Amino acid sequence: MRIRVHVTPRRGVLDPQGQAVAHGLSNLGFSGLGEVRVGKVVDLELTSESDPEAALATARKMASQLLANEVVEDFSVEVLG
Amino acid sequence: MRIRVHVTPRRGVLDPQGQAVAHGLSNLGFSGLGEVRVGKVVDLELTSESDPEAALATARKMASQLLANEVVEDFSVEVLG
Amino acid sequence: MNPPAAFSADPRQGDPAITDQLIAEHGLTPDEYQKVLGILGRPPTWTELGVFSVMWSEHCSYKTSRRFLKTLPTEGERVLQGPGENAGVVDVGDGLGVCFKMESHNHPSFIEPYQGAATGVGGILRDVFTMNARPIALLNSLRFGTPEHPRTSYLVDGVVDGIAGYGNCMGIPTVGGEIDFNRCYNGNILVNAMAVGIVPADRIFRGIAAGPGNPVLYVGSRTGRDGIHGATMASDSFEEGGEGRRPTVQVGDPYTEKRLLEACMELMQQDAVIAIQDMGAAGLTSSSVEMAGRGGTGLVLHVDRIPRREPGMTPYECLLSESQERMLIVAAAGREHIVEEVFTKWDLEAVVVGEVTDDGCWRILEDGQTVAAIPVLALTDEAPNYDRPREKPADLKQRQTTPELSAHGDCAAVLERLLGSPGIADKRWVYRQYDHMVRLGTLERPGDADAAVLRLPGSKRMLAVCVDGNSVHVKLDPFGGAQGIIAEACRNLACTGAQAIGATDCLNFGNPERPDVMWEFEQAVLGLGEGLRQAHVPIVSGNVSFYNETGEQSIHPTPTIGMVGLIEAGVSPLGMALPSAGSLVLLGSPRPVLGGSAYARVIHDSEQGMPPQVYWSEELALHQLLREAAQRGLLLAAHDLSEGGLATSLAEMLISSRGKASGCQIQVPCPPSAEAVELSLFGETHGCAWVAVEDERRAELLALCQEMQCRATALGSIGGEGLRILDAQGSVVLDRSAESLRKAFEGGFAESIGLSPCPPRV
Amino acid sequence: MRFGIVTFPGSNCDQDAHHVVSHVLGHEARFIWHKETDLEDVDCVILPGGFSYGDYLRCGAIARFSPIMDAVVRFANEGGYVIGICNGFQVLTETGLLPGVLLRNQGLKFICEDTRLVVANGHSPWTVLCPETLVAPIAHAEGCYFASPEVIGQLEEQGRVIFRYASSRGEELAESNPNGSINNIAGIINEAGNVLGMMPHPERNSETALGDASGAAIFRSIIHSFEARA
Ligand SMILES: Nc1ncnc2c1ncn2[C@@H]1O[C@H](COP(=O)(O)OP(=O)(O)O)[C@@H](O)[C@H]1O
Ligand SMILES: [Mg+2]
Repeated sequence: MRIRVHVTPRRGVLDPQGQAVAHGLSNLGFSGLGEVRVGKVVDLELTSESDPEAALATARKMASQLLANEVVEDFSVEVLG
Repeated sequence: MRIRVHVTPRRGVLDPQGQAVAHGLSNLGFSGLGEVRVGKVVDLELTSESDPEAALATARKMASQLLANEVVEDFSVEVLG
Repeated sequence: MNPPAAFSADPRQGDPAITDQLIAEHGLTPDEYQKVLGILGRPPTWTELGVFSVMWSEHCSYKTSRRFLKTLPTEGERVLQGPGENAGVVDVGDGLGVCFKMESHNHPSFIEPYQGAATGVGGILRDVFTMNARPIALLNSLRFGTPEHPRTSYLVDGVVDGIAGYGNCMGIPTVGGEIDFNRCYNGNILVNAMAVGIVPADRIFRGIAAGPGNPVLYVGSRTGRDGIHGATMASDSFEEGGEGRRPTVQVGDPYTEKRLLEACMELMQQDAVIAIQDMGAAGLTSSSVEMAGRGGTGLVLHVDRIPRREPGMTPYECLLSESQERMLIVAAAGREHIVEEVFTKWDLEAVVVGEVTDDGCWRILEDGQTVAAIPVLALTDEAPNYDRPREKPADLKQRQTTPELSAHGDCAAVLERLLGSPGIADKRWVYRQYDHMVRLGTLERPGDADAAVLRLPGSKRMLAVCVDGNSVHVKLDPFGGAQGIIAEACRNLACTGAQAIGATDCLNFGNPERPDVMWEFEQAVLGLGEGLRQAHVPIVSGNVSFYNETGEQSIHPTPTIGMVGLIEAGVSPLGMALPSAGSLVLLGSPRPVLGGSAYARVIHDSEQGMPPQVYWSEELALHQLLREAAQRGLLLAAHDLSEGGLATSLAEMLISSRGKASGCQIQVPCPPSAEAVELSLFGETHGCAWVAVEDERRAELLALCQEMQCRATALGSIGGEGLRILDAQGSVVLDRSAESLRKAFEGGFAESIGLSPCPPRV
Repeated sequence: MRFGIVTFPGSNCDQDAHHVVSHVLGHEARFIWHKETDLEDVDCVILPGGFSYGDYLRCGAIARFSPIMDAVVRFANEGGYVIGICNGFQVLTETGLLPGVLLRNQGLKFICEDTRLVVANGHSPWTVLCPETLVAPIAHAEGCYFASPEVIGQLEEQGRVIFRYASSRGEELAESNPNGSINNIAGIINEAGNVLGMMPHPERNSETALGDASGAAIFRSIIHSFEARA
């Protein structure tokens, strides 16, 4: 079962990478750009889980223990199929 | 309109970060872990676009010009609403 | 050698048929293919075709350059290992050798600047630590297109980031380098990286596969499909649709390389390793072939045992993959468990994949079936060796015609433009991204001296290292310009107080099938050889990169040199920063010319005329004097005259004093015409350096100069406000505040390339 | 005093730290492999700089789960001295021995340069012998200290901000902040004061041969504090 975990900077936390991307895009001539936030996506293959709920629960544990630092990051999990 | 861009390492391209994460998770006692791939997620607010198709087209342009390096990365875009 | 017919191999199911087109796609000429048939006595299998293709590529076989490289001096009392091994080694006393090499990663860096540059650093590091040398420093030489070219800022940013990303993570300081910009690199940048390491002189490990029956181990990262045909690509020009070759880019993993480094260093403490070599270009193939070639042995590899990253890889792919962070080891029979233990400790794989044999055959088995069997010598010594046609370029006369340059008229404005031009400007934007302090050895940091100076662990002596190149000078006068590079490198070392003891080269040229390019190549190599012989410096390692061109545009001939020097114990290495007071003495006899100078290029957009020539006896007298004076503690600062001439060098010394010196004043003995003044201030010359000396010791210095037959002229003093230059009559020809010069110098790099500037120094 | 320097896979300033405490300062020191689990024989643990686990995912995030870290947490909770330098600081925040996180530098680039520190609290065990300002070589891409306003308030109130980036005259200016850290924070301690995390590398300026030796004051302080305590 493949699970996707999104890890994104929390509201209110500085995101210099997002700012740099916004800046880079506007340098390239893109306009009408609001906020840009840059996060991580982790795709996991969970070979031993076949139940989606159980797989999501495992992924959530992985995210809160390692993949995200909840002081500054939020995470969400989804089944990729 | 909010757009999400995923930028992930291409198939076949080495993903040292994914390997390190897999190693870290197995150190933590998670088992049954197959491949792990780590990529970026960029959330963009496109203030001037209201048509989803046009917004996605713009995001695709942004991705291929700046957000992704297509030599080693693939990207996909979706509307976040 | 056994008769060829003894070696048979079977095509695999699904192998493509060997057609003329397939042969051509592998870069083999019809003649070369005939040679393959003669060697094997049968058509090659697809796997074998791939192997011949990479081993006979320019990159691996040196088939064009070999006859010229032979003319370089490679011997000397200190040489412990000359060219031919993974890296060269020079004796530095105290039972230690310094091991170093430079290598290009030009094509990959143009395609993917971050990964190309990063894996260039990774590759050159492996060359050094594979010899049991602990890497202590990295340097690099970079060439980009014009600052305003639309891709330049992206490429500069990516290349610097890649070098930093790899070197910093490895914990090896990047201590020096050089960067220049020229339109000839718009479509083909150069990324040359150099690594320096320290090895116990009696424990140098080599890649000589000896002892039939000894096991061959594969260690490090797994093999993926990365960079297949990288070696042939490096031997190919960039065609306009060259982007189609993209999938060959390799991704570096410095974290794995760091563990590989530590594991190898730990393993080489023990008596388990017979031979070791990194897998660089042409990966498993070239490393195993070269080890067997040096050992005069054969080798059998079971390709099915190779650790892989992806399913379904063919022997062809496994053998030609250029996945990074891998090594091949020949262990002493019965001791392979030691290798396995050490690598397991570092979470790395070590797998026995074959053994050394005595039949001179390089044999590849897949599940017991022979898929390739080639005489080792056919891939090494018997590779093609070409004497390509050479012809003086038709426009050489015109290149060398002295340009008519009218005086600019405002020397201060000229100086500021030179200081702000990206080739001369402060490179802090670059080197602050490199960890240049880790390992606690950096005594002279980047930007502070003409060469980086390092502590030598295990010795009281110190090491000075630099890289140099000037492709405009070489373009205008290949023989003289190449000598100039040697002179400048030795001089940069001497300015810190060091004696040059060894060199490495990286020869970046255009298409060797063009007779004018070949002529430039020959002349440049002869010039390097002449310079090295004059200076008594041996070349112990090097690299050739041909086919640096896009469409019709060849790059300038760009040989770069990395040089290593020794500073004796007790000497304080010299930097270039002016002290707060003292006298300024110009050492040497300036013979300024404008041909190929920064002044001609930046102010007049001219790249024409004869560049400065080297007068070796004067040049060497200068170096000797600098060392002697440094040893006696006579000097407070030294900086050679190079790009931008006398005024630029002095301005750099003033700026790098960071306020310690408020200013300085010199009087230059030149006639009062504007042309003459600009020539003497900005013209370029070899054989000269500025030094600062305490007023009370000036006479002592001048006496020493006389004794050592080095011309010296006391031209001025430190103090006052800003830089003031007077002509022979005493009229002020240049007067600028230090602050204004500093601004031009510090802002110039990022500004001209359009990079975000770094904040001021604290 | 006996120092223990933890080597994680990817640590690269472990040798440097060892050199300074043993050869420059003349104390005992040993390397502790990250798979060890015992700290009985050491008086101060150094978590050195480098790129543990390649700094992949987040700096220090994977190293935190190395076997030795349980022992380090216990050691710290029992009052043992622990200093995390650069990557070591990141490991300490990931472990929770120190609050907050170290984010990507505001300018996004890796920076290797001498900065200046002002000692914001000269009474901690790590700073008793420190002069008012120190030279401070930094070398990091993720050194921007961040924590919630409440945590920052607490740190400030309790005097747990030990070092701040400053000008050569000791002024805490925005221009002297190299990475965007809140309140120019360069180093903090835990409540008990026995655990220090700092981004600059004091081992890089502990010898005059390298241009400046003011960083050695931090090691001298902890040696002094240890001997005073004993
Ligand atoms: N690519 C680079 N990497 C690291 N340091 C560099 C690089 N380019 C220049 N430097 C450093 O900047 C300083 C000035 O370089 P350069 O202008 O080439 O000096 P010079 O003309 O005296 O040889 C030197 O200390 C050099 O080592
Ligand atoms: Mg120079």
